[in-house]
Amino acid sequence: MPDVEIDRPDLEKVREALVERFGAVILETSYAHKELSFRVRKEDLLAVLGFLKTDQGFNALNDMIGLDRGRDPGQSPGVQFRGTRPEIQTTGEWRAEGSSLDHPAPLGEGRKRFSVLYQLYRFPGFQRVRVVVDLGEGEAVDSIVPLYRSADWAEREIFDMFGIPFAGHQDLRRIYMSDEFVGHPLRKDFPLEGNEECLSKI
Amino acid sequence: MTNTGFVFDVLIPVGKIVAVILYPLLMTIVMIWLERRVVALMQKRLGPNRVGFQGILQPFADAFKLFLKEDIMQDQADPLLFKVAPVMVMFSSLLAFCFVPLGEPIRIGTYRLTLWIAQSPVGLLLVLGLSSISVFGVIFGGWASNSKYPLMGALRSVVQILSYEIPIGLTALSVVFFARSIDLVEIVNHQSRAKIWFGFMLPVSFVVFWISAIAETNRAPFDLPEAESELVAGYHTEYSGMKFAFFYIAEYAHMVLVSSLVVLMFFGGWLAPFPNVPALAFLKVIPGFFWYLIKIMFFLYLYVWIRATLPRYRFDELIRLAWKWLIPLSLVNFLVAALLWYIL
Amino acid sequence: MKKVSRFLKTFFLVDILRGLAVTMRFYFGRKITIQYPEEVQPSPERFKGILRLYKDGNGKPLCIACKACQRACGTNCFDIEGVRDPETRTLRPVKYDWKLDRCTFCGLCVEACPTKPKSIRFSKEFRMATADKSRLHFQLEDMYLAGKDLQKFFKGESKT
Amino acid sequence: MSFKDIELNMGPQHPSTHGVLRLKVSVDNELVLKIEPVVGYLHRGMEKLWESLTYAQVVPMTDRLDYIAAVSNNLAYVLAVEKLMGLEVPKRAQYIRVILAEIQRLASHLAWVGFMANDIGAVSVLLFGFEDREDFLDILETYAGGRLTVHGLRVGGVPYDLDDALIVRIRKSLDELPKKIKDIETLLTKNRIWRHRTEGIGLISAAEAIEHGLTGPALRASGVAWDIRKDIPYSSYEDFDFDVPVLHGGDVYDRYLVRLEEIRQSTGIIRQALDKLPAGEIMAKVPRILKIPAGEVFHSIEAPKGELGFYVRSNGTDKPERVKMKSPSFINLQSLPLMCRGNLFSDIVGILGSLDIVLGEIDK
Repeated sequence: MPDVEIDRPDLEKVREALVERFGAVILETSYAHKELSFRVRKEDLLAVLGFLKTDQGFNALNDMIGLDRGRDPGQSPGVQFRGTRPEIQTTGEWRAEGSSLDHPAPLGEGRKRFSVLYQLYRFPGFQRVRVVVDLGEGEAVDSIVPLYRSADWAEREIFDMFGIPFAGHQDLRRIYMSDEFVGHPLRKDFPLEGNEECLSKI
Repeated sequence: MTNTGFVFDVLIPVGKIVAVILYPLLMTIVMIWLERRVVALMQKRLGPNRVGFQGILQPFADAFKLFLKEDIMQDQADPLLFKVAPVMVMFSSLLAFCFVPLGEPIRIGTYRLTLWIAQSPVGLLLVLGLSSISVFGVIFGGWASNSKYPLMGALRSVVQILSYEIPIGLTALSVVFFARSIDLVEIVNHQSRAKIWFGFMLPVSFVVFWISAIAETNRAPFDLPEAESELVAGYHTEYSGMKFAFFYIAEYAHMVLVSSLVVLMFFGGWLAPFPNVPALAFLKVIPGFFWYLIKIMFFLYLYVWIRATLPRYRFDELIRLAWKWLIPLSLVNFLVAALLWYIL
Repeated sequence: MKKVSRFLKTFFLVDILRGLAVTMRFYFGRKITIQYPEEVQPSPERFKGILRLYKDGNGKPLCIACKACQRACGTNCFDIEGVRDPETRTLRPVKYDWKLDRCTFCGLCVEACPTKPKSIRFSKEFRMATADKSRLHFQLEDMYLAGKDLQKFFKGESKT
Repeated sequence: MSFKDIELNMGPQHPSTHGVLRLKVSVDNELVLKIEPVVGYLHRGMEKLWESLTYAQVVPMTDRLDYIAAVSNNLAYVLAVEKLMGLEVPKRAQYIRVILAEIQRLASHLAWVGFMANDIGAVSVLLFGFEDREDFLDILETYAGGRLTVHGLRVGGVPYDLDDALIVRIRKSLDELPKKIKDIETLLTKNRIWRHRTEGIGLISAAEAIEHGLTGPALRASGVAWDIRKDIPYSSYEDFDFDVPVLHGGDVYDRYLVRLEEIRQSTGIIRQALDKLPAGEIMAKVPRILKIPAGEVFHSIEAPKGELGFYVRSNGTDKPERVKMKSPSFINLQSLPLMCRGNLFSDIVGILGSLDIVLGEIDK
């Protein structure tokens, strides 16, 4: 594991404790902009979060963030809408400069497509750490609702927006989109044009 | 049949019937305007001031709009009760006005023109009873809508009116006790003879009666059956057009009725103020009817003033207020009044 | 003692009477209503009314069709084309489509405008209601309309 | 129909759901048995939209999230982007940002007092709260030209300088505020009906509040002294002297008192910032087209409604790869079923109001 310089003693302590307890389970530690983040395998997530909560006192889940790095070229997009044109219609120049939407960067070898970021808080003390889990297409991650109650809606949101299933979540429904909605809007390959045919399915 | 006989036997009764329908409606219209303007002024706004002088025609515009609106009844509603309910509410509050005297009898030659339709020896009881019939209209309306919010509003309304009937009755009793009559005209006459109004003699009775009367008329801060932030519009959520207008007018007519009762029972009806002060005897020049109107207006204003100031009670607090405070208080008050009467 | 005073205060409705006094004070106090059409609230200096193109003192358009506003716009309101004026060797717009219904009044286009004084600016005009949706799409000559002419445009009276 | 278990749909069209929130409520007569918030009626796909906008173009879009407190959204996003760029903002710009953000807090809290009073039934206070708020919105309008969607901040600083006339104007409004607050307090704080309706209602303990991720005034009313302005200062908040009001009741009444006290503290902060306003630049040197090296950053601020954070991830282009907003209302609304346990139907509106949610922020 590449060592990182951490200029905040409180966070350094957290890292030391984690490394001591879990060792190689922590795949990667990064420290940038005074934010500490650990990358773990999805199987170890509950153990790491449980340790952070009970031993290190990170008692609040601040937020959960879903990420999509885009799919490999050649893979078929998840959803196709009626009337979708292959290239995105632009009337001005505003989208021409290569948005990440238009040309999703190909995933590197061994890199998984999705990530879920868990932002934890410590009261009192008010430190934040981030735990990152990488997930491939269709892979499920354990729900952390038993640990942090506030993860309930956050997991539903990520499920809705990215289609990442959370194993063990009691009530995993879409939260923003209607239940009949097809596809997951925040995925990079979600078509931006065309008509959705969800109404005919009711 | 002589000409005068025709006038006295037919025209005047018909005129009174017309008046008893028009008077509450007129007062309602004035009240709606008053409420909207006064609430607005208390909220640092101006309120409706464009239609007619200072917006006085605004209620007519509103009524006109309601008459033109589509009359909607949803399929699930009970058609008979749904239609009966607004009529019932309207009917009960208008009927009660038959027994409300508006002033002293006027002598025209030998004929004594009374400013009421019927003087009943149990007038107060009749008015209270008739005005309570409106709760049936509210229940029918809430139930017949076959909708949840109106049902909850109706349920609240029943419990509220049942609870607040008791303090109203008890405090009215203390007045009756002193006046030795349940006749509204007689109560006023007694105040005229005693030269003191019951409101100053029995202040606790008055306050309890007034609070209960606000609750009885479903007005803020006791407007739970139609609490708009909880129950959308309460029992008349599903009503529209004319039917809604009936509920609306009946509510205001009810307020006018209750204010009339308060004035008659506690503030000497059509009597001019300060009968004991000789220097203010010129006040008697103004006809009693106007004094009566002024006093009613004051209480209608008070309604609006309270509405503009207070938050809304919660259901359980409302019932607690009635059973833990008002009813014991009115009982004690009655006891004290009885003692007072005995000593005097 | 404190309990007694609290009971008395509750019994004599002191809190409620105080509240009534406050509303009664407002009843006689200053009113804040502004009687719009007769009175209009003065707009501040940086008021963001409808976007207008401006001309210089000699009545020549300031716009140089650089498309900076088009690039800056986050909601794709603009569609601009310019041609080079053969005499002055400067670009002049021949097409300047602006869609009011897309505009979010953020002001990024005004900030991006490189001419001095700025060619595109917010006017003080806040009346932008129209019954005709096509009136929300402006073309080059419409962008100079202001005041009564602009209202006529919204009403559909002036032909583009 | 049984009275024992009535299922009520509060919303999406209901007078007191603060927008288009839908609450599925099961009631036994008046008692709340179960309550489930349903959100998503205002979902506009903001996060997707941001992926196709440049960093500067996102700023006005953030106005539309919490439309009661637009500058706070601007500030959170702008600070996150600046943190990612490693940009140092001039001191004067930081102070102006503080002034704007606190004015926005005043506006938001005053509007909240109005909404809340309206929910409880005191309609007049709605008007009073809105009138007082309008004063501060006018200041924002004078500053940036927009009342609600202010677009008052830019990446790298602030667009306009505070001139003397505006400073005088702000001071005048601040001087007038205490009297206005006092009137509202006379109408509400001591009023018996208000206290009946708020005291002991919507209880949540400190432990539960942390467990449910509550932030902002709702958390502070439960007894946790957590204010990002104090604990992780940003934008020069460490320069100012202010108290973080903390109460331990955890009920609606305490949330109301905390917000009122925050109004007073905010006026203090604005006064200090105006007094100490340093001279200098108001914009840092920022390239016309922002291209931010790849990286990820999370920055949160103390918005009027709680902790408002932005996660910004860049991939080296001029457009962000992902911007995620951590909205306080979204997290706070989750604990509504917990707060409503054992309370009456009428209390739902009060408790919902006390959370100070804005649907634009919840649904993004």
